[in-house]
Amino acid sequence: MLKKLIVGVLGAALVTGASYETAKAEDTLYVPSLSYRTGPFAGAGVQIANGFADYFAMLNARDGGIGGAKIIMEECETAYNAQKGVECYEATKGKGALVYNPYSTGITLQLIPKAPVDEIPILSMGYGLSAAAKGETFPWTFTYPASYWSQMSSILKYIDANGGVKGKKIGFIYLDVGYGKEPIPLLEALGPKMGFEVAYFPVGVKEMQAQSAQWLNVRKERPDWMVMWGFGAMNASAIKEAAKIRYPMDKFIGNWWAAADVDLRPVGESGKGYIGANFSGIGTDFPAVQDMIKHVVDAGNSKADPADVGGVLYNRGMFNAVIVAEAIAAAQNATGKKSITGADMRVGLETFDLSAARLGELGLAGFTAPIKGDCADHEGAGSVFMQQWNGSSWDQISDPIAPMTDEVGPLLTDAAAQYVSDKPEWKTQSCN
Amino acid sequence: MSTAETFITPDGRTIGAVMMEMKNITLRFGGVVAIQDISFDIREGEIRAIIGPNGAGKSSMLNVINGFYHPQEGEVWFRGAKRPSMKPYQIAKQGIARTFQNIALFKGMTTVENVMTGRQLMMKKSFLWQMLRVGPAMTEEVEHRRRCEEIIDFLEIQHIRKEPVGSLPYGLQKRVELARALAMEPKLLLLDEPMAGMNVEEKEDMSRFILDVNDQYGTTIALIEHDMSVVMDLADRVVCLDYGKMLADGTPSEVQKNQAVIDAYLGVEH
Amino acid sequence: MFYREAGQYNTTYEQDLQAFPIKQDKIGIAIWLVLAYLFVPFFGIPGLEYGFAMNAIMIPVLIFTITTIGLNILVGFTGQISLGTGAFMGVGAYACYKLTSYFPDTNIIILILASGFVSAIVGALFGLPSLRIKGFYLVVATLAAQFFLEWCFIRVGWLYNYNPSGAIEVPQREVLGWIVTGASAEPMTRYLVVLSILVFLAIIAGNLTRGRIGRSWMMIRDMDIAAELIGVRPLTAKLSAFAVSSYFIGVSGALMVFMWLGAAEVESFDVNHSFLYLFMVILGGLGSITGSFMGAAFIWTFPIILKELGKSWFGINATVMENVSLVAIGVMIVVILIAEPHGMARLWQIVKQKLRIWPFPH
Amino acid sequence: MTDFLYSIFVGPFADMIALPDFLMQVLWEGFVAGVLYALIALGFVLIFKASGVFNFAQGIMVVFSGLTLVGLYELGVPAFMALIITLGVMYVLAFSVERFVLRKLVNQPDIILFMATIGLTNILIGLGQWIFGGETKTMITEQLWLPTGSSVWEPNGGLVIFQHIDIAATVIAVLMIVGLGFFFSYTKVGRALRAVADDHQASLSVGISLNQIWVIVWFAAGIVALVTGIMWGARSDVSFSLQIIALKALPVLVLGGFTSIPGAIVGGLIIGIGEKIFEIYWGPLFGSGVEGWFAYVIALIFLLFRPQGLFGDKIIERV
Repeated sequence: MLKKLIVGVLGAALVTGASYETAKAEDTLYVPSLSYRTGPFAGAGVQIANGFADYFAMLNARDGGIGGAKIIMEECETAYNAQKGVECYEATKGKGALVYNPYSTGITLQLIPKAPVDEIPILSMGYGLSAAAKGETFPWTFTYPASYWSQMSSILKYIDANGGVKGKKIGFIYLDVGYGKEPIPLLEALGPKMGFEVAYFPVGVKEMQAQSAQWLNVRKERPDWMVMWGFGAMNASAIKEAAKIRYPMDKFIGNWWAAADVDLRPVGESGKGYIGANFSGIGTDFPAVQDMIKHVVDAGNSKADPADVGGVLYNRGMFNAVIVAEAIAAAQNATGKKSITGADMRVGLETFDLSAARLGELGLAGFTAPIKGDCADHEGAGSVFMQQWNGSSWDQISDPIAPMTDEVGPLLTDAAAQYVSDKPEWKTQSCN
Repeated sequence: MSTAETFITPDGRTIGAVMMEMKNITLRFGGVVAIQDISFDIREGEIRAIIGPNGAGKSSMLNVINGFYHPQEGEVWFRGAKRPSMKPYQIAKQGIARTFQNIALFKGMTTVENVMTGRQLMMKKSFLWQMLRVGPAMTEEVEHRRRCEEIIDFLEIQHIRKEPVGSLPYGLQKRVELARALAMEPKLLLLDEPMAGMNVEEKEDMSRFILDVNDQYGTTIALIEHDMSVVMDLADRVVCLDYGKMLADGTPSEVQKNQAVIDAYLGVEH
Repeated sequence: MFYREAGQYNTTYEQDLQAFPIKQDKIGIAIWLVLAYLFVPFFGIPGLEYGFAMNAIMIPVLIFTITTIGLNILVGFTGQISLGTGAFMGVGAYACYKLTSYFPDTNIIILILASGFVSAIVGALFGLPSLRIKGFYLVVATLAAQFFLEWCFIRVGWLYNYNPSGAIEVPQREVLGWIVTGASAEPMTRYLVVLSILVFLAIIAGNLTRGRIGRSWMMIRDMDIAAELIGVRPLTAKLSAFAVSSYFIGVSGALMVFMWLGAAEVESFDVNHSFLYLFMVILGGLGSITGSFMGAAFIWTFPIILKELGKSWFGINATVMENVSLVAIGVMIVVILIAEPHGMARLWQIVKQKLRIWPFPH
Repeated sequence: MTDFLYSIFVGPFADMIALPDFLMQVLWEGFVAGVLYALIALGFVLIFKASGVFNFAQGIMVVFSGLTLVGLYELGVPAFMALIITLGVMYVLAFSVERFVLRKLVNQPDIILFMATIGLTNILIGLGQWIFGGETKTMITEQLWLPTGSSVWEPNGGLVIFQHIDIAATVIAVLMIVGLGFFFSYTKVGRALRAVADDHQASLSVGISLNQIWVIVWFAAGIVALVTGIMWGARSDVSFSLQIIALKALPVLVLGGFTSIPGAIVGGLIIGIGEKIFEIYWGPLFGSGVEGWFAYVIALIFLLFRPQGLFGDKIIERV
């Protein structure tokens, strides 16, 4: 037993050492992917990870990488678990990681202080700490294309445009972890200003699939609108429970993590009318997605179920990869090097320009609102659009809705200031 | 029976004043009466036997004496004072130790550790010293270890000192249990069938140990035993129970002649 | 041949009462200490990248060893099973967080050690039911602690200073000019702090378990009724076990967040982690301090090794290996309970026993 | 202060009276949750009674059986065929557990057996995720001819909604409990099981193989798990997070006593209804989310006053 163990440890040590060497070969771009294909949120994690991986695989197959450098995308399984997150971070950062996309608010919070020390930027695309949108305070953290607060303000704008928000009661049902609690300060701040009332319905991770109490409370409180910050198995259960109490689906809005095909498929017909926020295009009609199908999926190099390609979260994973790729290209241009570092990547993330024309070149025309990297603004003030479930798939029902930058901006500034208030050693940057 | 300060047995042994007195003890479990209105006493320095057929309430009696069961009626007097309702560990503090019918050793520990458990009450050094295990704590530990080793020598179990007790043969386990009880330096030692399941040789050894303990340390002993010949040899006085009732109380020879006792043991129809 | 005690005589009880009475064991421990203090901080683990070796293996293993020793005191030494370990670590972590915000200038190591007392009090409080209930019933009581405390970590905003993200974030602190917490702290510094605390606590655990208090715990474990009749007060014995155990667990929780994770939310303290720590105790060996080291090291590194082996040798992806390691650990738990309930520590003893009589088989 | 007292002692009751239809709905939801808790607890009790094993894996057996059923269906196996195969899988599980775990651990302390079942839980989680993936799966409700949809009852202008699947779950639970009762009372094997529960030695002496009994009782618990898995899955999909909710069967057992089938049912209903009422009417006082621990804390308090449970026998300690 013991002998075997020793042999095993030594063996693994040798192997890890060996693989560490190979990753440092010439002209490659190493992009780690902290994915979760197991654990409580595996359903969503699988889709995101596949979209992310397939886009890079497509670039490698079609263009030979980015700017002549091959992309090495390595997945590390976190199971949405903070401890495993550290392990994955440590296992990959030494290999020349360019950027981290943790897909977990918990892991993002752990990495934010590490990013400036290790000089590897974090792109928490549409999750993580809202305050990180302030590029001057958080030089190493990016939340493109929008922070949770911006998203919530867009949703409020949508509500306002569909019958007014003044005098209404908004029910906020959320996963009771850092992620779900994130937009609460914005609701508290905007509620009195815009004249709406908020009722909170927290759902513990353990009770994700037993929400009958929360929905009984919804029935008692009778909110005019329901907004959901849910994830994983919570979403389908919530929509089912809403249907049970006969809550009108077209008054029920999920955020961009609560509006995926995988969330609604189990609900099917009874979820008809449910609205979701989104910032990335859906479907396989985009030429870029077609290329992915051609070069990766059909070639048998994808882990994705062909039926999932083009789904909301698959495309979101792909969009994440697009931003990373664009930032890499921008960094390559800026430095003139093929193989870049994390610090170069940070510059790339502040300088890339995903204009409408560029989106067209990439084969993603109309996929999302144009985004431009910026030094001060790390969220890109991206817009979200609304989509509605028709019983079997999503239909876009609104144009991109810009966030209430005027309202959100000062709050973000305050929050950023608060974050660093007890950290005298925190390094900021000044733009211009 | 005399209530005098001292008492001389027919064997010519002098035993002291009343140490413990049970007055009209009644113990019930739900509707079942385990002990019914029993009174007897135990004197300083004597070997007192409790006999009776199975289910007579002997073990229950011991459990009352060391406070594991609380009788519904009756009083227990110890050294001239009525004993209030106490927890077993408080009674242990008063100097009452016992062994068990079904061996109750600490199976995960070695012999010497088991014996050391008997010293628990005498070890006083505080948590802090225990943490550091130097100075006074170590001195204390060594001192008690020395006493335990004496008892281990006395009971001739040196060779199994560091064995886990779970793997020892039955006879030795009984002996370790006795050693543990002795380590408590009890004033009153309760032995629940100390010789059950032993062969003649082991019984002789055990009898010798019991007499030696009584002799050398002056420990008062109350024991439950089935083997009448052993009881006759060891005991100064005997009390006999049957179905929770008292049948007889007196010297071994008196009890042996008692008709009720004979009936109970021979199983006469009631 | 090398491991032989022949010729070594203990002539005093003091000698016999040492933690490692046999000379070879003393040398062994000295080698481990030299490795841990003089080799690992500078070279990490040979063949592994330094940062990975420290942050992903050495530091967590040392921290979980403290957890495991703590849980072992309760489960292995006192026989009281607990599934609330995760939450008690959380108590230590949140307590330390609050202490750092109230006493920003106090030495952080003192605060970490002090936060253990908070978790000791909470632990003793939830240990109270153990005075009346036993075995499986106690499992329910500890689960009550687990879920209630998890709820507190989410719902009581005061605990995380009303941080909007609901997480506790570790501030940067220096001790004697060295940065020991926060992202800028060198792995070597954090490693040495954790190692020293572990050594200190392991010595205390060893001392306690070999003395009067340890015996009272084991008495309760082996036969609680007899223990009481011999004079052990169940209240003192059980509650002291809960308190000491929770102290260790609380300190390890504070260390986990401050020396390793850097930030944490309730997920890091959930019930699944409680199972993990219980596995460390079982595999390492119930009632063994040495086993606690082995159990923590094994359970933590096994999935990492497996993942690496799967990827490099067989080309199996991490997802499958994650599940394989779940199954494998489950199987090992069952096998070790069947074959040797005293775990890897006992196996190690058997190996030593074999060495003692080697090369003669009997 | 008076406000606080009011909100504890008066407010909630006023709320109940003000909206009687809503109260009805809360009670019904609690009742259905209670039925499901009771079903899981039933699985525990079956195994505990016959083998003295506290089977921590009962919760994961619920998930695993549901997952196998749906997983097989997704692989193209017809629904009822999948059901039969799943039963087979549960039998294999029962057989393996007896053969490779229980048989080797006889005479070990209870706590060791308990830990072994925690190990078993890990194995089942790993296997389940490995074979069928970790995603949430939708129960094949219609394919198993279970009802969907709901009925509405409108007493005096109020609204109480009854999901048909909940009604079906209740009916099936009752049928299963009656079935088990019949099995224990009137079949040879069932009587043998009861004999084992009463006295292991005695049953051995009348020539019943303990090993067989264990396989049967684990299989029975497996069937109970499968039924629970189907019902629970139909209500809220099948995923591994159900396993943690399934732990609520433990406080149910504490309330009902580990060896009593009626205890499991009554305990389940008390916990199910109690926690719903508490969460809805008193929860807001504590900031809600109290459902996660209410059951455990109730069990804890209950333990302090009546450690043997509602229906258990008083424990007499012996030396």
